[in-house]
Amino acid sequence: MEYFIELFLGGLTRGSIYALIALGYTMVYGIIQLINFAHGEIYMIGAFVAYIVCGVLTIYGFHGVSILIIAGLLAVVYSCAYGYTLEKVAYRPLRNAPRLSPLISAIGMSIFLQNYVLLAQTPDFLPFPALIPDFEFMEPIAHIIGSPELVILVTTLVTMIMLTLLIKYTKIGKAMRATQQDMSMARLVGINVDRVISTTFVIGSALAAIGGVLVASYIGQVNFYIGFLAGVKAFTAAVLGGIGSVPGAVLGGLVLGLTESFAAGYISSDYEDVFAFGLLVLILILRPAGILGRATKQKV
Amino acid sequence: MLRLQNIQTYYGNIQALKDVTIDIEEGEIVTLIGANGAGKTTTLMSICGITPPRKGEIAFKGSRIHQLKPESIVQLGICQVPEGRRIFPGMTVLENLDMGAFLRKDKAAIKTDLDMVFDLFPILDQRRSQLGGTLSGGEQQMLAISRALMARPRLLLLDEPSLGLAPLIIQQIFEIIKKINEESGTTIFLVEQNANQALKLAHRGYVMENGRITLVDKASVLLENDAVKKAYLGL
Amino acid sequence: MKNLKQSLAVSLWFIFLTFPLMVVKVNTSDKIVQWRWMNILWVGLAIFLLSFVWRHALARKEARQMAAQSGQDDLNKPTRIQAMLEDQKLRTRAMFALLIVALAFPWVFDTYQSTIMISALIYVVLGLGLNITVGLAGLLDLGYVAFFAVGAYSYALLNHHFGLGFWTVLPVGGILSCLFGVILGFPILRLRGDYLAIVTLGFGMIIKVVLENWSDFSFGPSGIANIDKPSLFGLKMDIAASTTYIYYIMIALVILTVIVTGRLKNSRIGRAWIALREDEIACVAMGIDMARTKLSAYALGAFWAGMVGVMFAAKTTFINPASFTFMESAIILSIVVLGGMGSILGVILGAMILILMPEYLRAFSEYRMIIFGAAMVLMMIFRPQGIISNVRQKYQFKGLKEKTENV
Amino acid sequence: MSDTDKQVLLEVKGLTMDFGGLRAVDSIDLSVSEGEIAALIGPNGAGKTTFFNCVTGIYTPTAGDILLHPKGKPTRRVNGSKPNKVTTLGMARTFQNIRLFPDMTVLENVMIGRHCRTRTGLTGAILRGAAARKEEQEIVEFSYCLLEKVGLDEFANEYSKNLPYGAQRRLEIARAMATEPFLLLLDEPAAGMNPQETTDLDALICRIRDEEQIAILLIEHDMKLVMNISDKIHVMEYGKKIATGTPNEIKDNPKVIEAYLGEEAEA
Amino acid sequence: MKGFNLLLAALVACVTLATPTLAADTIKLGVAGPHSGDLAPYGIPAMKAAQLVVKKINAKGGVLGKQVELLIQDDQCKPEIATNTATKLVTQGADVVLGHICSGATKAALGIYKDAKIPVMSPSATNPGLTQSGDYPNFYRTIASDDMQAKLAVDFAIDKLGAKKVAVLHDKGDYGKGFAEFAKKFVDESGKAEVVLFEGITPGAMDYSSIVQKIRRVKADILIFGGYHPEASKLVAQMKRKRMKTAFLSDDGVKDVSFIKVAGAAAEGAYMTGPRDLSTIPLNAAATAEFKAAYGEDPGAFFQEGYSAAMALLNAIEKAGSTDYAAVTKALQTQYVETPVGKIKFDGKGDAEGVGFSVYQVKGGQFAELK
Repeated sequence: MEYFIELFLGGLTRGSIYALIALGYTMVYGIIQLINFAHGEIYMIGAFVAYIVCGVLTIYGFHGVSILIIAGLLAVVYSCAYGYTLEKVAYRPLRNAPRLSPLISAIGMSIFLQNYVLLAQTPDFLPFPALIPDFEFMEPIAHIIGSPELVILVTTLVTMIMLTLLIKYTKIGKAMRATQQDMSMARLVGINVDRVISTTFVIGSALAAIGGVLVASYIGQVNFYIGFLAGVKAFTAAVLGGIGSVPGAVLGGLVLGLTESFAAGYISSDYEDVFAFGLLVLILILRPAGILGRATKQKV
Repeated sequence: MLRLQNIQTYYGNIQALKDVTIDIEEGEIVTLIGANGAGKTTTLMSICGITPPRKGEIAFKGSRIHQLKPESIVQLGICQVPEGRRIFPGMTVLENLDMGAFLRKDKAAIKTDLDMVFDLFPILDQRRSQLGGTLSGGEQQMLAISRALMARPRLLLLDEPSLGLAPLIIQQIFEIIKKINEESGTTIFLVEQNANQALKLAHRGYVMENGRITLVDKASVLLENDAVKKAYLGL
Repeated sequence: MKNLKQSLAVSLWFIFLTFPLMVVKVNTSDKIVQWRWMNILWVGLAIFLLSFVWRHALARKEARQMAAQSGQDDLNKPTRIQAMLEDQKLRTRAMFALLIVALAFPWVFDTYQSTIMISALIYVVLGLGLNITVGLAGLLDLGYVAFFAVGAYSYALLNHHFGLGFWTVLPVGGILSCLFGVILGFPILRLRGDYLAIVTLGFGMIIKVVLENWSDFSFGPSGIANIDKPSLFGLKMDIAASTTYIYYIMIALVILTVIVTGRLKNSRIGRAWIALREDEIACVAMGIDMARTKLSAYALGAFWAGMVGVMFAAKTTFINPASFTFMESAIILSIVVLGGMGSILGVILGAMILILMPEYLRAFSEYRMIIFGAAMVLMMIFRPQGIISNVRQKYQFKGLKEKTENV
Repeated sequence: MSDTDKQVLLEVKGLTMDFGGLRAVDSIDLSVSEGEIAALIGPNGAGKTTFFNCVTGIYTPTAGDILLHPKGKPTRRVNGSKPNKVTTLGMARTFQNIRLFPDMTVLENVMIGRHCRTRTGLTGAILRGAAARKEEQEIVEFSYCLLEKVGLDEFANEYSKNLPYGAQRRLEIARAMATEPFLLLLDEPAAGMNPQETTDLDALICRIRDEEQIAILLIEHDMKLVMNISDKIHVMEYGKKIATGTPNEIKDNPKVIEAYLGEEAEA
Repeated sequence: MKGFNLLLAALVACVTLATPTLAADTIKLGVAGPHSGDLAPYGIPAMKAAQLVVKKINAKGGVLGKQVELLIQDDQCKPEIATNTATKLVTQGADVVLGHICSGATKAALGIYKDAKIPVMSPSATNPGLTQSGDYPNFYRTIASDDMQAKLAVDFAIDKLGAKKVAVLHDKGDYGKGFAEFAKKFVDESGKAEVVLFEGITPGAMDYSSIVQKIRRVKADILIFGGYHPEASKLVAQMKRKRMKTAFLSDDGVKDVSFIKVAGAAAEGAYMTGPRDLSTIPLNAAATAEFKAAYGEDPGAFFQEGYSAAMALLNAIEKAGSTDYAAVTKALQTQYVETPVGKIKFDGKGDAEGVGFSVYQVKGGQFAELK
């Protein structure tokens, strides 16, 4: 039973990170039907910026929590800036292009950003400082769930709640929902759709950066390539949950994380990815629009 | 108040509007009638900046607006209730109304307007927190009109408010349109297929055929005009 | 002046954007921070200049689009190259000359050049194969490399276990790949474009994971070595001879692919693929069986990957799962898209450029991938139809001719 | 023209289609006979296109029967059949929002219509044997003939997206005819056409009926066209059929006038 | 037609540009390995080592009175590119080749060198089959093979640490899985311990918490991991998080300063096998100093091995008196040479005699050799 709980919590931790990244995919897709392939790279850039900030601050003698806060904030700021620029440069000129064009552009951007970080920094793995302190009160159950996992779960939960509130109650959140549901009607009530799209990229990027910083400080390393696999998995999660649906992304992330965890724990980690993608295919066969996705009927 | 002068609008390389000229005076109800596919909806979309005209000029209160973005046009006080209602299906009635007031900052006045709208359509008050997509057709139409009213429009554009509604409800909607015009002095430009109803309501009417304006006159005159019947039924 | 200001703002923004990554480099273990201030200058300068070019290019693109919409300029007006291609006489001559160059190549240049050319030709066939699935039928496949792997492993395994020769396995590899195409095609028939993308991507990854883990079957990550090179009546050949031999086989394979895909493109089936890509609903309403058409597109696309996979295994004589990554799929897809979706000549050019350019630009090897990524983005923005856009076959009629002459 | 001496080709009984809670088509009975031009009219949103989509297999209807009676072949019930099946059986259609294949030439668009009447497979296409070449030649000729019939032969090698609007509509008709249907469903064929084009279309539709022996069911808003060519008119409102009859009967039917001009049509 | 001529001219120009210029009479030392891409850190040190050696030898008058010319080729560790690289080196007339770095790329390339009768010496390809299979008579290496490493690791785990239950993990890669499979085989053969877990982990995965839990569940005394340092540091960090006492033992791919840097405190106490400590060998110290003088940083992975291989190859040519394949082969197998990895010569299969492994432990942030 304890083993089950351990796996469950492990899967939950992993799944919540997937969910954070998946939200970026799903929100962008919901509005402009684009798979933002470079989203994983935004996550990586978030982690990298945090690493650099931490490094500089540590060397110049700052300590503890202040580093965590500054690094986290700057990571979010920069990820947002990158997300914003990405949309402006690579996607906006393609707003009315055939569907495949922005996707190829996104794949190109993903390759570009990876290599940009590689060239500007290093191909090596870099040690990411453990920003999250070990809490005293967690010590008795540290073998089941450690402080970082707890922080990840709590942070994700808080982020999700904040995101939900933002989408539900703020002006921009409502504008995002309206744009998603009916873009030209949204323009008719006076919503600046371009701005909404930019905002969506920025919010998605912020979530990815939070995920990036959490993961990097949890596993203690960063590298220019970490975005790729995380991005693919998160995208899988988004599709699994029903791309375009915000609760779907969260659910998809958790389902994927738990599946991987249990599959590795009870069967074998040899085929971890096979289980992940097998589950995806299975669900898509049963529900072609994902778990919470709505099947859209094409107008004839 | 609003003046369309010789506008020509294209979809791709198909010309949908050919030299359309329309004048609307402040406080009026003007209707644009015509058979399906005549170009009525395109006219409204051209006014709102969704499909800007390639040639011609649109002026609102003397200033040109045909090069503005849709959101700026809304800001000027031109609001549209598009064909088919276009309610945001995943948002509640209240949220839909909120979206109507998207550009407004005066919270207190929004609150009063909300009450005004609920006064106008008590049924919406009862359905406040229901999702827009689950409303009936008539309720959706009421919501769509209310949503546009929430922007405190100077000019309200209505595209086929009677579409797909039962006669009794059409009656009700048209009465309310009249009431809006009379009580708040909102200018109304009504695009309709249901010619008799529309002409009875409006002060003046335009008849459109194949992307051109073929008749302009007082509504009461048009109501008696056989040409209108011909435009519809090919009699 | 306005432009100047705008460019200045853009370059300042990019300086801010690239600051942490381009300027700061920390070494946490030795506690050293390296400030590379010069980079600010470079970034600022480069972006400042680029923003002018960017704006100019965007404006030009927009102007052309507007002109095309109002009917003043035909966007589909054939470019000079395209007009040249349509000249029948010129085309035959060009093809003949090209063939001679291709055939003479190994005698003029050294073995290394031939090897490189073989690699490029392999990608030509891969591109042409994927062109069927993506370019013609419009089914986005991000895991195409899986079919390539199927072909390569069929030869490697059949050769290793049963000593089967290259020529025997060449069709077998193609057919096995085809089968995989159908097996993959079935569950995803109902899926829309984007879902298709992720499922095919997943399929590509699954194949790699299986090859890595199922050691009893695939020899795992250590791969299979000493695969026989193609034989020629049992002759023993040295490196140069066998490279030349493989080169000629590849040329033949490319010609075969070009002929077959060219014929398919303008056949009943090819038309059905294109119709499916253009409008799925109209396509089925015209009596075309969607499932069958989609499956045939998958299977045929996979077929070429399988064939050329066999070739690949025979050429390298060693394969392991590391050769079949997502990156390969992305490169093949880029070949198709950059070359021009649906256009055979475009895909050939695309493959040549994408594969040969990095080989000959060794000096830029570090920057190869970043240029590659940027090129993909720029190409999509400024020339989405690819280097050579697809041109449909024209038919001649006696009646038509008379009429047009009268006009 | 009485219905008794003509064979019924399409018979629809009690067709109903629900979308969520909305009943878009409500127990419609309708039949089209050999040699008939029938029109389906009604105000916007009455459910006409939905009716077409149900009949041609794009939607699966909630209830009712759709029966096809091809000449000399057994009757087929086609509820929920795939669209390609329906077309193969001999009922082809056009679309309200033109759905051509924009990046194919005009001729090729028509050639697509031949797909279900030809057999060349992969091997045939690759080897281009005598049989395949012959069939291909036949496809080209047949398609070209059709283009001549609709007056588009001079555009044969143009991309279909470059055609003017009216020509695109005619091309859609030619494409549908290439499937050799016995019944052609036209969804607003005159929409967006100018008066001259509409007159030409008028003649074209009659020609199709008379020369090709194809029955026609059309949805149309242009009343002049409808009144001119239809043998029988069916009127729909709110998903229900409110009237059936000859153009003259329909013209004077108060229910129809009310549906179109609004309730109190005393004018 | 003009356009076509242009096209043709461009094509020809393109190709001629790339054709190598024929060099003067020199001894040509080919160097192949990953010099770009994510595996470049494993290839560049050996390349730099070759450059240093050649510079030194050329300064002293070269080999057999001829200058040594370097032919450097990037193979990105990919088999298909490695074959191209090998062909290029062969056509450029390389006399001997230092490379390749990855076992897979090496295997793919060796056939080409074999046919061209060129001796190849790798500083890093540790796959046992390369020498033991007998398929590649022209192959040599200055590093010991994986099975030796695995044997040493397993013996250490069982005899020194007294492990009874062994968990074996690998990264599904060529190198890691090879090492892990040998380790499993040797544990099974020893009869003193059992393998309780044998699995592959996905490199680059977000975390390894499930597999770490699994190790705890099977109550393994020791975890033997085959793979590279990024995954190893994740594993040790997560094991520490879970407050596990399971010992960690890994291979040469983990014995990299990056492991200590990245894993930090979690690395403390971890064991790994690696080439014997070379710091006492004067030549090694000299080579390292040379590198530091030239590049201002510590040399990376396989620098010593690369340096040694370059020395061994050039020494063999000198001793053989020509670049003739048979003579060089003979020289390699009979003549000892002093190198940074010790005094070595090569056995009939191509493995270096005198190169061995030791077990190290991370102590106080340093690798300490356990005697």
